Amino acid sequence: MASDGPTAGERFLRGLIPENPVYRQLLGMCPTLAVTGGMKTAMTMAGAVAFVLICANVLTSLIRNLLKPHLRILVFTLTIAAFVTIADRVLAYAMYDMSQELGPYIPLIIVNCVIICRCEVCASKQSVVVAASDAAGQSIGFAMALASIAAVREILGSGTFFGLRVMPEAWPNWGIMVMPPGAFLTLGLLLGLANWIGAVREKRSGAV
Amino acid sequence: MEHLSELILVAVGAAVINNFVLHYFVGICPFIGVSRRVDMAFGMGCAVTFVITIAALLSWVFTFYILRPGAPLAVMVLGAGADLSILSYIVYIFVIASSVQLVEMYVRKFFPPLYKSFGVFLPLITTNCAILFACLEIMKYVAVGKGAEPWGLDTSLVLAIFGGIGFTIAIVIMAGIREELDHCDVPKSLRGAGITLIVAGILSLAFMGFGGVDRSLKDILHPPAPVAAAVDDDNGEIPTTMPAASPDSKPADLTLNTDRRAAR
Amino acid sequence: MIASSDIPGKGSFPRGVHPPEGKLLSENVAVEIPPTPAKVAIPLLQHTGSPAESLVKIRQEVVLGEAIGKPTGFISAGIHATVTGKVAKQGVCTLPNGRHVAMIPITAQGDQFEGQQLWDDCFGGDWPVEGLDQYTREQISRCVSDAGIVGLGGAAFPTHVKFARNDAKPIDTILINGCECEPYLTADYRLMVQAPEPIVTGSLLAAQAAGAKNVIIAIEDNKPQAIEIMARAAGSTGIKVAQLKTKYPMGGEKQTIVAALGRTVPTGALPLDVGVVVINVGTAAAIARAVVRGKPLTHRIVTVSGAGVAHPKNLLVPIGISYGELVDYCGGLRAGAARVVAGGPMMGFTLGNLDTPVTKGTSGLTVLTAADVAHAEETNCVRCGRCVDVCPLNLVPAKLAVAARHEDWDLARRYHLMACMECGCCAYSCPASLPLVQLMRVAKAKMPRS
Amino acid sequence: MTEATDNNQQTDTPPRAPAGAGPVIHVAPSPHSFSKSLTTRWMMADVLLAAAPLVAWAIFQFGAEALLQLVVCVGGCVVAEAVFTAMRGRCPLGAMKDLSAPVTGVILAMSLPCTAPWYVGFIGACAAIGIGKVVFGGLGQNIFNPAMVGRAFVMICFAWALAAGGYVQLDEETAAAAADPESGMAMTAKEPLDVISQATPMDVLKTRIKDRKEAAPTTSPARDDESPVALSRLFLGNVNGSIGEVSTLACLIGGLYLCWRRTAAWQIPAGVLLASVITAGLAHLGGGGAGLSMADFVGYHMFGGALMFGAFFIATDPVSSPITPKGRWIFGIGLGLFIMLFRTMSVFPEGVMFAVLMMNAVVPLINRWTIGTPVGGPVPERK
Amino acid sequence: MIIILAAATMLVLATFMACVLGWANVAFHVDVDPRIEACIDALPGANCGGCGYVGCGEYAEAVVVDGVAVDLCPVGGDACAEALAGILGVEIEQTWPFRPVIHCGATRENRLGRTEYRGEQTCTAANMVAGVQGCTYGCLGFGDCAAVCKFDAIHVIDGLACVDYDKCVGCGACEKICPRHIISMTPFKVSQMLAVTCANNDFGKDVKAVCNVGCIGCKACGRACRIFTFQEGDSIPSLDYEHYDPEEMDGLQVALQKCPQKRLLMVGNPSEKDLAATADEEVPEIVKPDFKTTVDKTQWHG
Repeated sequence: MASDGPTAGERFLRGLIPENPVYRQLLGMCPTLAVTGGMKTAMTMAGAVAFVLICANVLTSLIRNLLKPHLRILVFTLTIAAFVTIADRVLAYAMYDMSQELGPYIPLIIVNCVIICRCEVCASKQSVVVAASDAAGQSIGFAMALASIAAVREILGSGTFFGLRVMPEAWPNWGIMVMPPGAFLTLGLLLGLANWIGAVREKRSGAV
Repeated sequence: MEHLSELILVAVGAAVINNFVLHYFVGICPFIGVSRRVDMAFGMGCAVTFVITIAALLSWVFTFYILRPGAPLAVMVLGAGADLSILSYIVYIFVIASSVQLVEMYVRKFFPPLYKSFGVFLPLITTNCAILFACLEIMKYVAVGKGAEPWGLDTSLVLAIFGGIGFTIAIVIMAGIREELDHCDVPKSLRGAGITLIVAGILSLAFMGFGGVDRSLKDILHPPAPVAAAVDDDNGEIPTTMPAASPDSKPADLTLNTDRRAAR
Repeated sequence: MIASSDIPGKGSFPRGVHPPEGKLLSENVAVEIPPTPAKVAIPLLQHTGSPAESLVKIRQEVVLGEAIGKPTGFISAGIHATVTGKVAKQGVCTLPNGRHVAMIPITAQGDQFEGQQLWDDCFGGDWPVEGLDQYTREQISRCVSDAGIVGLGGAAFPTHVKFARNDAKPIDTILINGCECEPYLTADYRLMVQAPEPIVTGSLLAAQAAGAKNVIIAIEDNKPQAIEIMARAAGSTGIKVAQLKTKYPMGGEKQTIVAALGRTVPTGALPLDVGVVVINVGTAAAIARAVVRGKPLTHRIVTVSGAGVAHPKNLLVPIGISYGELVDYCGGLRAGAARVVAGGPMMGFTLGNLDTPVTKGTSGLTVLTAADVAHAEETNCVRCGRCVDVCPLNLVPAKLAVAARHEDWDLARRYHLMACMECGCCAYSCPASLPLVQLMRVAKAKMPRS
Repeated sequence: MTEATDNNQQTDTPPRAPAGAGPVIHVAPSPHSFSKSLTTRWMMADVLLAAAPLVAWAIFQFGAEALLQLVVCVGGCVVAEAVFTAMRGRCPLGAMKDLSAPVTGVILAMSLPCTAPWYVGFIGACAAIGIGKVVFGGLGQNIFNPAMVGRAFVMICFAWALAAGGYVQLDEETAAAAADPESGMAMTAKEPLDVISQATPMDVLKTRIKDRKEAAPTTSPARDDESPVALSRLFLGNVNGSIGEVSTLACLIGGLYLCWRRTAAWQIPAGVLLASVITAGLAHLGGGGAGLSMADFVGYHMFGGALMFGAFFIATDPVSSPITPKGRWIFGIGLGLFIMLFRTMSVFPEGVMFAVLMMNAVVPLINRWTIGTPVGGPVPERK
Repeated sequence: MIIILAAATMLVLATFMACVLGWANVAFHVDVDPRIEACIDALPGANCGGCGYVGCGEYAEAVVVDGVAVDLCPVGGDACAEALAGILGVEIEQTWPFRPVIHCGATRENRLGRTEYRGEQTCTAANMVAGVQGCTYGCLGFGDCAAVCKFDAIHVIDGLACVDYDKCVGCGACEKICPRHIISMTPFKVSQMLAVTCANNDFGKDVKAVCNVGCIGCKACGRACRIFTFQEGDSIPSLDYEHYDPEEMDGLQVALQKCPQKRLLMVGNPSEKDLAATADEEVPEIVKPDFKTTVDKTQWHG
C-alpha cells in the first residue's frame, strides 16, 4: 500500500472532489461551520489551513522514518501546533481585524481533523513530493468546500459576495444565514446535495 | 456573593446560552459521530466533561504560572515578566494529548468495565476541539493585560465543567432524536451527517431562545445601578450577532423598543 | 340482590374500548338444537397443551360420549365421540387458529340424541346445590379430566390443571366468567339465562375442587337479565354475582380479576399465582354435567351471528360439526358477507375454509360484511397516542409497531413487547389504520429469545 | 415481492362457495372491527375546524392583510409539500391527501403578524415543510413542529418583520407613543386607533418591566397599578399581535373542541397553563410583577401573547409531542416553564416558539423515560 | 533570553511528560490481542450475521478468544478462512459449501385452497393467519426470504421462492427468516444436488386436497434407493447426504421414475437432459463456493 499507492498527481486530484475533506470525509467541521459566514473569513481560514496542512505534511513526511508508532499522533499534533502558532502570529500581524474576527478558530486548526488525518493516512507513509501534492489537493478541496458554503451563506444572509453587493437592493437579508442555525442548515443541505449528486453520478456510471 | 453569582453566570453561559456545540461549533466531530445511541452519547459527554476538566485544570496552572505575561516563572528565572504566550498552543495540545493518554491507560487498567463503556471514546477526544477551545477561552481570561483581574482556578473549572455539561446536553438530545430518526424515512442522501446537521440547526434555533437570559440573570443576581443599566443594555448578545441595522434599509434588530429609545 | 357492591374490585379496569356490541342480533334468540350432522370431524387437539392420542381404528363403531382420544401428559385433555357412528379414515385439518392437527371423522349411524332430549341431558333437569361435599377434591378433578373439559371461553386450557393442588399457592376464589365482552357473541348469555342451575352447581363443584372459599360470578352490566337470573339461581349458596362495567376486554381473565377482585396477575404468570381460578360459565356447566351426570364434554352452545348471516341464532351443537353446516342451518351467508370469523370480531380467527370443524373452544361464528370490515387506507402514524389510551396493559403499541416494522428488538424489549396479549384494542382505535396487532404478533414470533 | 403478492391475490381460487352466487370471503388477522369515528385525515380536519374561530377573528380584526397572510401560508405549504414530495420521488398527491400541509399552513399563518410581507409567509412555509417535515420523512416522522420550524426560520431571518417592529406600523406618532416610557402605558386610551398600530401586549409588558428597572422606583404608583392593556381586551383579542394568537376566547373555543375530540391531548395544555400560572405567580412574588397586581400579572401572561394559542394548537401537535400521558404532562409543564423563562428573561418578548422547539427536541428522551410498566409488571426474563 | 526560557520550558515539560507517560505505559499495561484487529481486517465487513455472530467484529473476537472455527464466514469464503487461519496459525478443515434448498415445489396454480389475504404482506404475518392457503407446510410466496437476501439470490417466481445459485453465497439468512422452515442449508457436494421439494408430512389424501404436486408419501423412492430415508413418523423422505454419492445415479434414476408426483418429488435432481449434459464432467472433490449450476432454468430447486 505504501509503495504502489496513487501517484502525486492522482492524490492531488483526489483531494478536490472524490475525497473532498468536508463533503466526502466529513472532516474539519468546526471551521467549516464557524467561519463561513462570509467569503473573506472563509478564504482566510482556508489559506491558514492550507499553510499548516502543507507544512505539516512535508515535515511529517521528512521525519516519517524516525517516528515510533505510539508517539506518532502526539508528534503530529505538536508539529501542527507549532505551525499554527506561526500562522496565528503572522495573521495577527498582517491582518489584525481578520485575526480578531476568526478568534479562537485559528488556534483550533491544531485539532482540525483534516490535518491530522492527512498526516496519519498519507504523509507518514509517503515521500515528500507525494505528501505535498496530497496536502495541496486536500487544501484546495477544503477551500472549495468552504467557498461553496460561504457563498450561499453570504449571498443569502447579507446579499453580498466578498463584501460586494450582489443582490438587488430590495433583497431582504436572511439573517439566519449568518447565524449558527444557518451554518448548520446550509452545511446539512449542501451535504445532502453533494451525496445526491454523487449517487446520481454513480448510478449513471454504473448504467454505462 | 458577588463571586458566586459570577460563577453562576459563567456556568449558565457555558452550558446553554453559548453552548459549545450549538453556538461555537466546537466538538462537531463527536457530536455527529457518537450521537447514534443515547447511552453512547452520554458516555461521550461524560468523557468529554471529565477530560475537559482535567485539561482546564492543567492549562490554568500552566497559563497562570508560566505562560501569561508576568507569570511567576519568568519573574523567578529572569527577574522580570516575560510573555511566553507564544508557547501556549503547543503546551495546551501537549497537555491535552498526554492527559488523555494517561487517563485512558489508567481507566483501561483499573476500571475495565468503565473503559469498555466510555474509554473507547477517549482517543477521539484528543482531537476534540471542545477541549482546546475551553483551554483557549480560559487563556483569554487568565492572560489578560494589566488592570483586569485574571480568572481564578474556580472560574476556569466552572467554565470547563459546565461547557462539558452543555456538550453532554446537546449530544444526548441529539442522540435521542437520532434514535428516533433511525426509524424515519429520511431521504437517502441526507441520512447520517446531513440530517444530523439539519437537526442541529433547528436545535441551535431553539437555543437562540436563551439569548439575553444571561443578562437578565445578571440583573437579577446583582441589580444594576439604575443609570448604568440603560447603557449596558445595548451590548446584548443577540444584536451583536445580527446583521447591523442600517437606517435606510429595514432595521434588523429585535430589541426595537430599546433602540428607538436609545436613538431618541 | 345484585351483589356487585361487596366485591373487592372496582368493577372495572383502566383503559379498554367500547366496540359496538351487535348482541341484539342473537341475544333474544333461544338456543336451538339443529339435527345431528351426517358427519363430524373431531380434531385431536382442541386445547392448549399436547394433542390427544387416537384410541380408535378406522371403521370402529363408537357411541356418543365414548372416549376416542386419550390425553398425553398433564396439560392435555381427552377427546370423546360427539355422535354415535362409525370412525372414518383419520385425516388432518387446519383449525382457525392455525393449528394443523389430526382429526378423527365419524359418520353418524344409528340412534342419535337429539332435540329437547339433548338439551335436558346437557342442561335440563335438577341440579343439586346441597350435599356436594360427597365429591372429594380428587374425584371432581378426575371427573373433569376424564370428561375432557377445557376452558370453553376460547383459550381452551385444560380445566383439571387449574384444580391441581398447590400448597404454596392456595386458591381462595373461583371467578366464574360470564362477561362475554366480545361483540356479537351471546352463547354464554343464553346459557346463563336459560340454564343458570348447572352453572351454579358447576361453580360450587369447582370451588370444592380448588379448595376455594369464595365464588364470584362476574357479568357485564349490559346483561341485566342474566345478572338477575344468576343472582336468583345462586340464592343462598353464598355465590356472589358481580356486576362489571361493560368494556372490552373485560372477559380477558386478567382484566376480570382486576375488575372483580382488584388483584393484578403478574406478567407471564397465571391467575393461580394470585389465588384465583377463572372459569367460563359454559365450563362450569360442563363440570356440573361431568361430575353429577358423568357425561363428557360433547356439545357446546355456539352463537352464529353477524350481519353477513341470514338468521343469527344460538345453537347447541356437537363438537366436530363443520362451520359450513352451522351457516347453512342459519340460512346461509348473505350477499355482502366478507369475513367469516370463528369467535368474535376482536380476537376471532378468520376462516378460509368453512369445512373446518367446531372445537371445544369455539364460542361463536361471526360473519362480517364488507361494510363491517371496511377499513380506511393505512396512513402514517401521527403518534396521536390513542393506542396508549386504550391499551388495557398500559403498553405503547405505536412504538411497538415502529420497533416491529424496523425489527429493532432493543426498542421492542424496552417497550415490553412480550407483555402484549393481542386483545386488539389498539388496532381497533388506530386512526391511521395500522395493523398493530398483527405487527406485534409478527414481532413476537421474530424477536430473538434472550 | 409486491408483484408476487399482487399476482397471488388475483389468481386465488375462491373458497368453498356458499349456496348460490355466494360472496367471496377473505382471511385477515384480528381484530375485525374498527372504530370508524376517526382517521388521520379527520384529525387534521379537526384542527382546521378548531382553527376556524381564530381565522374568523383574525380576518375580523386585521382584515384583508390577515386573509392574504393565510392564503400565502396555506398555499405555500401545499405547494412546498407537493414539490418536496415530488423531489423525493413520491407521489405528491398521496402526501396531499392527509391534509397535514394545510394544517401546517394555517398554524404558521396564525403565528405571523399580518404586517409581515408576503415572502415571509412563503419562505416560512417552505422552511416548515422542507426542513421541518419532508427531510424527516413526511407526516408522522418529523421531530419538530413544522410550523414552528418555519416561524423560527423567518423569525431569525427577518427579525424586523416578526419581532416587536413587525407588529407596529412605524408611523411617527405611534412609534413615538409606543416608545415613550411616559405614554407607553396610556396605550389603552388609544382604543379607537387601528389595532395594528399598537404594540403587542407582551412587548408592552417587556418594555414596562424594563422601564421599571431603569426608572427610579418612585414613579407614580397610581398609573403603575392598572393593567397595561385591559384583560378583557386581551381575552377577546382586541389587541395587536400575530394574527391567530390575539384572541384568547377563540383559542379557548378551538382548543376545547380539539380536547373534546381528543385530537389534542388535554394533558399538554393543562400542563402548560398550570406551569405558566405557577411560574407567573412566583415571578410576581419574586418582584418581577411590573407593578401589577398578582391577578392582573398572571392574567396578563395567560391571555397575552401566544400562550393560549401555543398551548392548544402548537404544543398539541401529536407528532412532535410525547405519546404517553405521563410524558405529555412532563412536556406540557416543561413547555410552560420554558415559555415563562423566555418571556421573562430573554431578549424576545415571546417565548412560545422557542419553548416548543426546545421541548420537541427532548421528546424522544421524554418518551424514553416515561415508558410505563405493563399491568402486572415487566416481562420476566426468560431462562 | 525569552527564547531560551521558552525552549527550556518546553524541554522540561516534554521530559516530564515523557517520563510520566513512559511510566504509565509500563504501570498500566494491558495485553490486547493484536490478532483480533488483524481478523477484523481480514473479514469482509458485511456484518451480515451469516457466521452466527452479531457482526464481523464479534466473530473476529470469537475466533481469537474462544477458538471458534475460522470458516464460518459465508461471504468471504475460502479466501477469508485462509486469511483467518493464517493469522491464527491453524489449519482449515475443508467443508462443503452449504446452499439453501427450498422444500416446496408448488407454483401458485398448483396450490389449492388459497383465500384472499388482507394484512401485512409478509410470510411471517401470513403464516399466523390460518387459511391463507390449504397447505400449511408449503411456501407462502410473500417473499420474506427474497427481502432478507443481501445478495439478490432468491426471488419469488410464480408464488414460489427460487434460489439463484449463481448469486447465492450461502449465508443462511433465508433459512432463518422462513416462518415455515422449508428452507434448509444443504451441503453441495456437486454442482447439482438432489432434494425433496415438498415438506407436507400429511397423508396422501390430505396432501392432494391442498396441492397438485405435493409428496404423497408413497415411499417408492426409499425402496428404489437407500439414500432416501424416512424418519420416524415422516411420510416425506429425507436425504442422507452423508452417503450421497454422485456415482450412484442409477438408483436415483429409478427412484425418480418411480415417484408418482413426477414433477415434484425430486426436483432437486437434475432432469435427464441436464444429467446427460453434465454426466461426463469431472466432479471436483471440494466444491468451491463460486461454483455455478447449469440448470437454474429447469425445475431445479435443490
